[in-house]
Amino acid sequence: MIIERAYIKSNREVANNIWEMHFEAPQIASEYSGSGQFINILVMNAWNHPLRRPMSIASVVKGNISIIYKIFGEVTQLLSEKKVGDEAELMGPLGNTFSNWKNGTYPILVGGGVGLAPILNLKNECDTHHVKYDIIIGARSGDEHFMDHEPEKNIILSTDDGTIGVKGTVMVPLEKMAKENENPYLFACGPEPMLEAVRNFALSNHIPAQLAVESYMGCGVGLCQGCVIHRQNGEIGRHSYHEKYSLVCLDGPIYEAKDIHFG
Amino acid sequence: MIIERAYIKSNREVANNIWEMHFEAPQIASEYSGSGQFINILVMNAWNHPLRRPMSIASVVKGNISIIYKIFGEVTQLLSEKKVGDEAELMGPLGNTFSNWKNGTYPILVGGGVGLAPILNLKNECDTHHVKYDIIIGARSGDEHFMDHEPEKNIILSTDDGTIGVKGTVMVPLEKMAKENENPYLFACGPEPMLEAVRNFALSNHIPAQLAVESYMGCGVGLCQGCVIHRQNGEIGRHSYHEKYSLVCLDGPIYEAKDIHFG
Amino acid sequence: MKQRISILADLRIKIGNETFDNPIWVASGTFGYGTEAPDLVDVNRLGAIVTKSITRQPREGNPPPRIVETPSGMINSIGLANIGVERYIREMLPIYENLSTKIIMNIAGTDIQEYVEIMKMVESVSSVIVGYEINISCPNVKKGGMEFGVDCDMTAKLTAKLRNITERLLIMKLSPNVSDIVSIGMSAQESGADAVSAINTVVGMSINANTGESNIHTTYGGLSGPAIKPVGLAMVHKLYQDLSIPIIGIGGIVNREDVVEFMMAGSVAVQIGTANFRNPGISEDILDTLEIFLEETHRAAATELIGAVKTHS
Amino acid sequence: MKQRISILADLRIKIGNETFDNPIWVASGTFGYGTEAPDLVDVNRLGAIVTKSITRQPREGNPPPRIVETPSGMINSIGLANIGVERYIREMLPIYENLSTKIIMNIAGTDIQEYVEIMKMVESVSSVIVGYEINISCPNVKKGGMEFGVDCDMTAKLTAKLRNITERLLIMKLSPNVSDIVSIGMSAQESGADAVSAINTVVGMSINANTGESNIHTTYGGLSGPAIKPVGLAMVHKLYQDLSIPIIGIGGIVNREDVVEFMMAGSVAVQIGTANFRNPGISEDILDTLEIFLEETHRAAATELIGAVKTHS
Ligand SMILES: Cc1cc2nc3c(=O)[nH]c(=O)nc-3n(C[C@H](O)[C@H](O)[C@H](O)COP(=O)(O)OP(=O)(O)OC[C@H]3O[C@@H](n4cnc5c(N)ncnc54)[C@H](O)[C@@H]3O)c2cc1C
Ligand SMILES: Cc1cc2nc3c(=O)[nH]c(=O)nc-3n(C[C@H](O)[C@H](O)[C@H](O)COP(=O)(O)OP(=O)(O)OC[C@H]3O[C@@H](n4cnc5c(N)ncnc54)[C@H](O)[C@@H]3O)c2cc1C
Ligand SMILES: Cc1cc2nc3c(=O)[nH]c(=O)nc-3n(C[C@H](O)[C@H](O)[C@H](O)COP(=O)(O)O)c2cc1C
Ligand SMILES: Cc1cc2nc3c(=O)[nH]c(=O)nc-3n(C[C@H](O)[C@H](O)[C@H](O)COP(=O)(O)O)c2cc1C
Ligand code: FES
Ligand code: FES
Repeated sequence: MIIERAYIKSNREVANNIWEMHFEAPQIASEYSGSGQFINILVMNAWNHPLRRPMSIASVVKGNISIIYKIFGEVTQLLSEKKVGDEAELMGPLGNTFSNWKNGTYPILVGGGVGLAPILNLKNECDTHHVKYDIIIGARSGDEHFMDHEPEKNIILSTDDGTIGVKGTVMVPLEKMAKENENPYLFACGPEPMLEAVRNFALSNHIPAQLAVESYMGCGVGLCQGCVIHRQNGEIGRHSYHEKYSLVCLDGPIYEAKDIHFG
Repeated sequence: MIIERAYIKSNREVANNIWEMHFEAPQIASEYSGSGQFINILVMNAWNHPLRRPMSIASVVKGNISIIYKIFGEVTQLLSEKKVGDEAELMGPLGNTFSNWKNGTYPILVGGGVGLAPILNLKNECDTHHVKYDIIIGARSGDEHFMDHEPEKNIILSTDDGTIGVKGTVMVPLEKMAKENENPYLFACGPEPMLEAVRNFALSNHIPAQLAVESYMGCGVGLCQGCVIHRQNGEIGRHSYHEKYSLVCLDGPIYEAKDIHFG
Repeated sequence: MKQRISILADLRIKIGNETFDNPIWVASGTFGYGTEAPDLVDVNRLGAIVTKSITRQPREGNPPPRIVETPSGMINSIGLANIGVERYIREMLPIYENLSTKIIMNIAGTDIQEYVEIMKMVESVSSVIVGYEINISCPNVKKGGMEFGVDCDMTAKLTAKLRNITERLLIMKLSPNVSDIVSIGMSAQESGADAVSAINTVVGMSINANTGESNIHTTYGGLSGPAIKPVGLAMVHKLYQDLSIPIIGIGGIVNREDVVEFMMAGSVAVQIGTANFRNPGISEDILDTLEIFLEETHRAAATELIGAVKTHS
Repeated sequence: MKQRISILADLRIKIGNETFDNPIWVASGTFGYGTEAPDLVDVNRLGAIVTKSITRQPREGNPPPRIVETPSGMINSIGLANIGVERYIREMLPIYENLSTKIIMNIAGTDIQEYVEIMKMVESVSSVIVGYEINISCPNVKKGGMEFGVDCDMTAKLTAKLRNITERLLIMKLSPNVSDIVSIGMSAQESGADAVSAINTVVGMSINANTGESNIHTTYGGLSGPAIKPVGLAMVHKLYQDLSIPIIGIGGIVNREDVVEFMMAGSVAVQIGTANFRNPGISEDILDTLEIFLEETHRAAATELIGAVKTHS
């Protein structure tokens, strides 16, 4: 884990209010261990926002790291105003990674909203390792999508309003695809209601699933005890020394669906 | 008095740590009434610095306003990072003006440090009105000067370390020039010790003097009662409803030396 | 002056028998006597103006430096500089006759007698003032002020005395510098206050590391601005749990979200303080955007927000 | 790990019989047990580590959400999640044997008996702890915690009991959520405390205006960070006027200027809290720049700063 001043190599809006940024961050890139990990970004020196902002790593290519982010509040707004050549201070790589996706199961990747970054990252890793998979990306409307709906390549888009791809939530294509494939393993990232739906579906159908969860983080490194999520059973986490809660920054952000619940 | 979003037309370092910025601010320019007035600048939308920053107007030319500023802390630092085409929110014009400089007396203009802006402004007004004057500009060292030492044109520079112009404070040339001219009237702006020296010299030699003072300002418009300076006698100020103190933002920043003291 | 946008939501709020056009007021000491910035604000759009604290005699206030910025806030030690009640009656009340905004007069004193005397003087001459806000929480004067606000008995006694004098709104302004703001608020309620307002400034200090000097002449001053917003919200919410009289929320409000949060915590109205220094017209802007917020969230009335926070436990 | 720059100024400070290498400590609950971020900080450079509050039994802490950012600050309601004194003794003390930094153990309890029991357990096994900081000021637990810190008698009783048990440093950590912090500090001093530390967090609240939900599960939490720096400075300075025992300054410290200001206000040492979350190595950076500051201002020792503020009045 490193703190590294990183050059911003690109910063552009890829869909409505959704941005992609590339950093030159060779040190963090060299410690990176797989999709699911995140960085903790400091955008400005001023202390009006004392805390860093966690962002999933969307890709790591030759010392360069990318993120995909949505403008929520002041800090992501400032991030979007950064220019090529500006700097940001990154802490990372943090957290654990998706696992078991190249062990003979059939990965179904599910991403919603800005929960795209780790899923796209996993998609690329699958491609690199010639692992076959399905991927489903959900959004409220077509303008939030920046990929193409290509069912023939197993890339399924869904929109709440039906403007692109399948109309409805990601659950519609997901339930279908989980049944069509043997040994499905779900990998999901997105807003909490989506994760909860995926979790319920997985548990009741006895399909294994890994969820990339988010929680409000103070430090990202185990100092503040702020980032807890509810544990389902007592057996996860080296770092989380309690039974009821798990520290997302150290023992997450990737959890088996059966190990956690959303309170 | 107006609040106006103004385009930044230029922003450059004119001497060591001293910057000049031009704004396109036609509304404020149209209400401007003379050198000594100031604007109250808001550099960013964030509220970590709740207060605006007062800056003297250094020039007004056809809807454009300039300031000369020194980087002291976070806000002036941010100001220096602004690019041409960026915006800032200006409130102004605020405060009163130098007076009596074209009434047959011989103006001696004295500026020190960043107290240059209103003095340069007055110099230009004297030029425009063909009023003859002397001007003395002091600095700690030569690298803080951005004008030339031209004694033949009555432009005298002084430096504490003697690197440019007269060695010593502005008081050395000032005392000499005040004696050489008839009906001298002093106009001074600069750090408090300089103003205090000018004031003492003026009072003990019965020479009239106007001082442009600074004080910590909360609002610039009379709402906070924060910006007071000590009154010497009870006869100044429409707005300052107290005997002991005067509101610099409304009844200043220009005062007759005899009317105030520095506590 | 700005155009009023079309209104759907009902912005009116009520305290005692008094109805206010909207819940956006300006806080005492941050808006002068209401007449200082006519170019920058249409005061008639404000729900109410709470005027600068008035004492029996005019007060010079404290020596400079009186203010300093701090992270997301500022400290002030003005020391209740004001023109005194006689000039207030003579010069200000006539001006207020011509405003359509409601005026709340803020009163400060060093002992009960002083508060009583000031109020009696105003009661005897004018009907333009709709109510009084009683400053028992100023941290910047040697005597009086906060002494009352940290003591239940003194608060009760003062409130009762003033209640006897006036039928207009009586609002006690509470200090956050106490172990238990609720008990002070209860004392005010039980002694007849129509409402409480909270919070006044938090005691703070600022030092210039380079010169070693205190940045405030009186060493301590009152911290205000966004930095104290969480403190104000907590205190308003605590008061709301136990008091039955309305609470007027104050503390670091700079935009409509802040207003919504203070109302959800239990405020019937709010006061904008430090934010006026950045922009004397900010309350009008906040009012406009609050109307839009209510419409967008399909709320028929601002009062729907009061106490609406959903707590987890 | 960073290179130590050449030192001219003497950074050592003394509390009771204990000498610390420098006045830059890290605050309880913001640095875990001191072992969490080895990549990012050389803990041996710190003046001291104050470890996370330890209770008799392990505590799960409060449900999420536990933290939220506020203007220049944050609110937390961790609820004293900790491993309990038995695991602390078993797992942490051996690690501390190998550190050259001084360890101060922070203890929290719901009644006097709990504090006493914890301290006795540690006293009986270890000499690696140089002292105790007693948390009588946690706003985030239902019982105990702040109850002590707002009451002079309870503070006195607790301090006296603990003083009887230990000869190591006994530091009482004071709450800012009181009408009069000095009287609490005096109670601690008179009952035998070696020092007081101030301040713990300020009670605060945060609401999401869009969802209407409280941003903290327990509704109220503790405000920390630069926003509260002026509050911490004022309280340290007030304590310094009246107490004769050393004061350890806490509250929103993020850079060397903040350290200088807290020392000038009367602190013998300071604790870095929230700033660790942004950068766990920040204390080292502050230490380096503090050394430079002392050299540049021709001060031979950090102790010259203590109480050196020049007030106007
Ligand atoms: C492990 C992890 C990975 C994430 N990856 C991504 C990503 O790839 N792309 C993306 O757009 N977003 C991601 N987020 C969320 C992102 O951190 C927030 O959107 C961001 O912090 C918003 O900051 P803001 O100042 O713009 O908004 P604010 O106005 O501060 O807050 C808006 C919302 O953002 C969330 N938030 C704010 N601060 C934090 C914090 N310190 N920790 C966690 N959440 C916070 C809260 O839910 C808050 O209500 C991730 C969060 C976590 C925990
Ligand atoms: C009427 C007037 C005219 C001025 N004209 C100029 C000018 O032409 N050029 C120039 O460089 N400076 C001028 N100043 C001073 C300028 O306002 C400060 O340098 C600036 O506010 C510093 O802000 P900062 O955030 O960079 O520094 P900070 O770190 O905030 O403060 C550094 C110092 O600046 C001063 N300062 C900070 N905030 C304020 C405030 N709200 N009001 C007054 N002083 C403050 C204080 O002395 C403080 O110690 C003027 C001030 C006044 C009152
Ligand atoms: C410069 C200044 C002067 C103030 N004067 C008074 C006053 O005279 N009477 C009073 O009751 N409150 C006074 N206050 C307190 C405010 O009314 C308000 O309670 C406090 O500033 C918190 O609100 P804010 O954070 O929005 O500023 C003053 C505040 C400031 C900043
Ligand atoms: C997340 C968090 C957890 C804390 N936990 C404790 C604790 O367990 N015991 C304690 O005495 N103080 C605790 N504190 C208070 C800090 O030690 C410190 O007093 C306070 O945060 C103010 O300092 P700061 O503004 O530098 O953060 C905690 C603070 C934070 C932010
Ligand atoms: S974010 Fe601080 S412990 Fe996880
Ligand atoms: S700056 Fe506010 S009254 Fe002058």
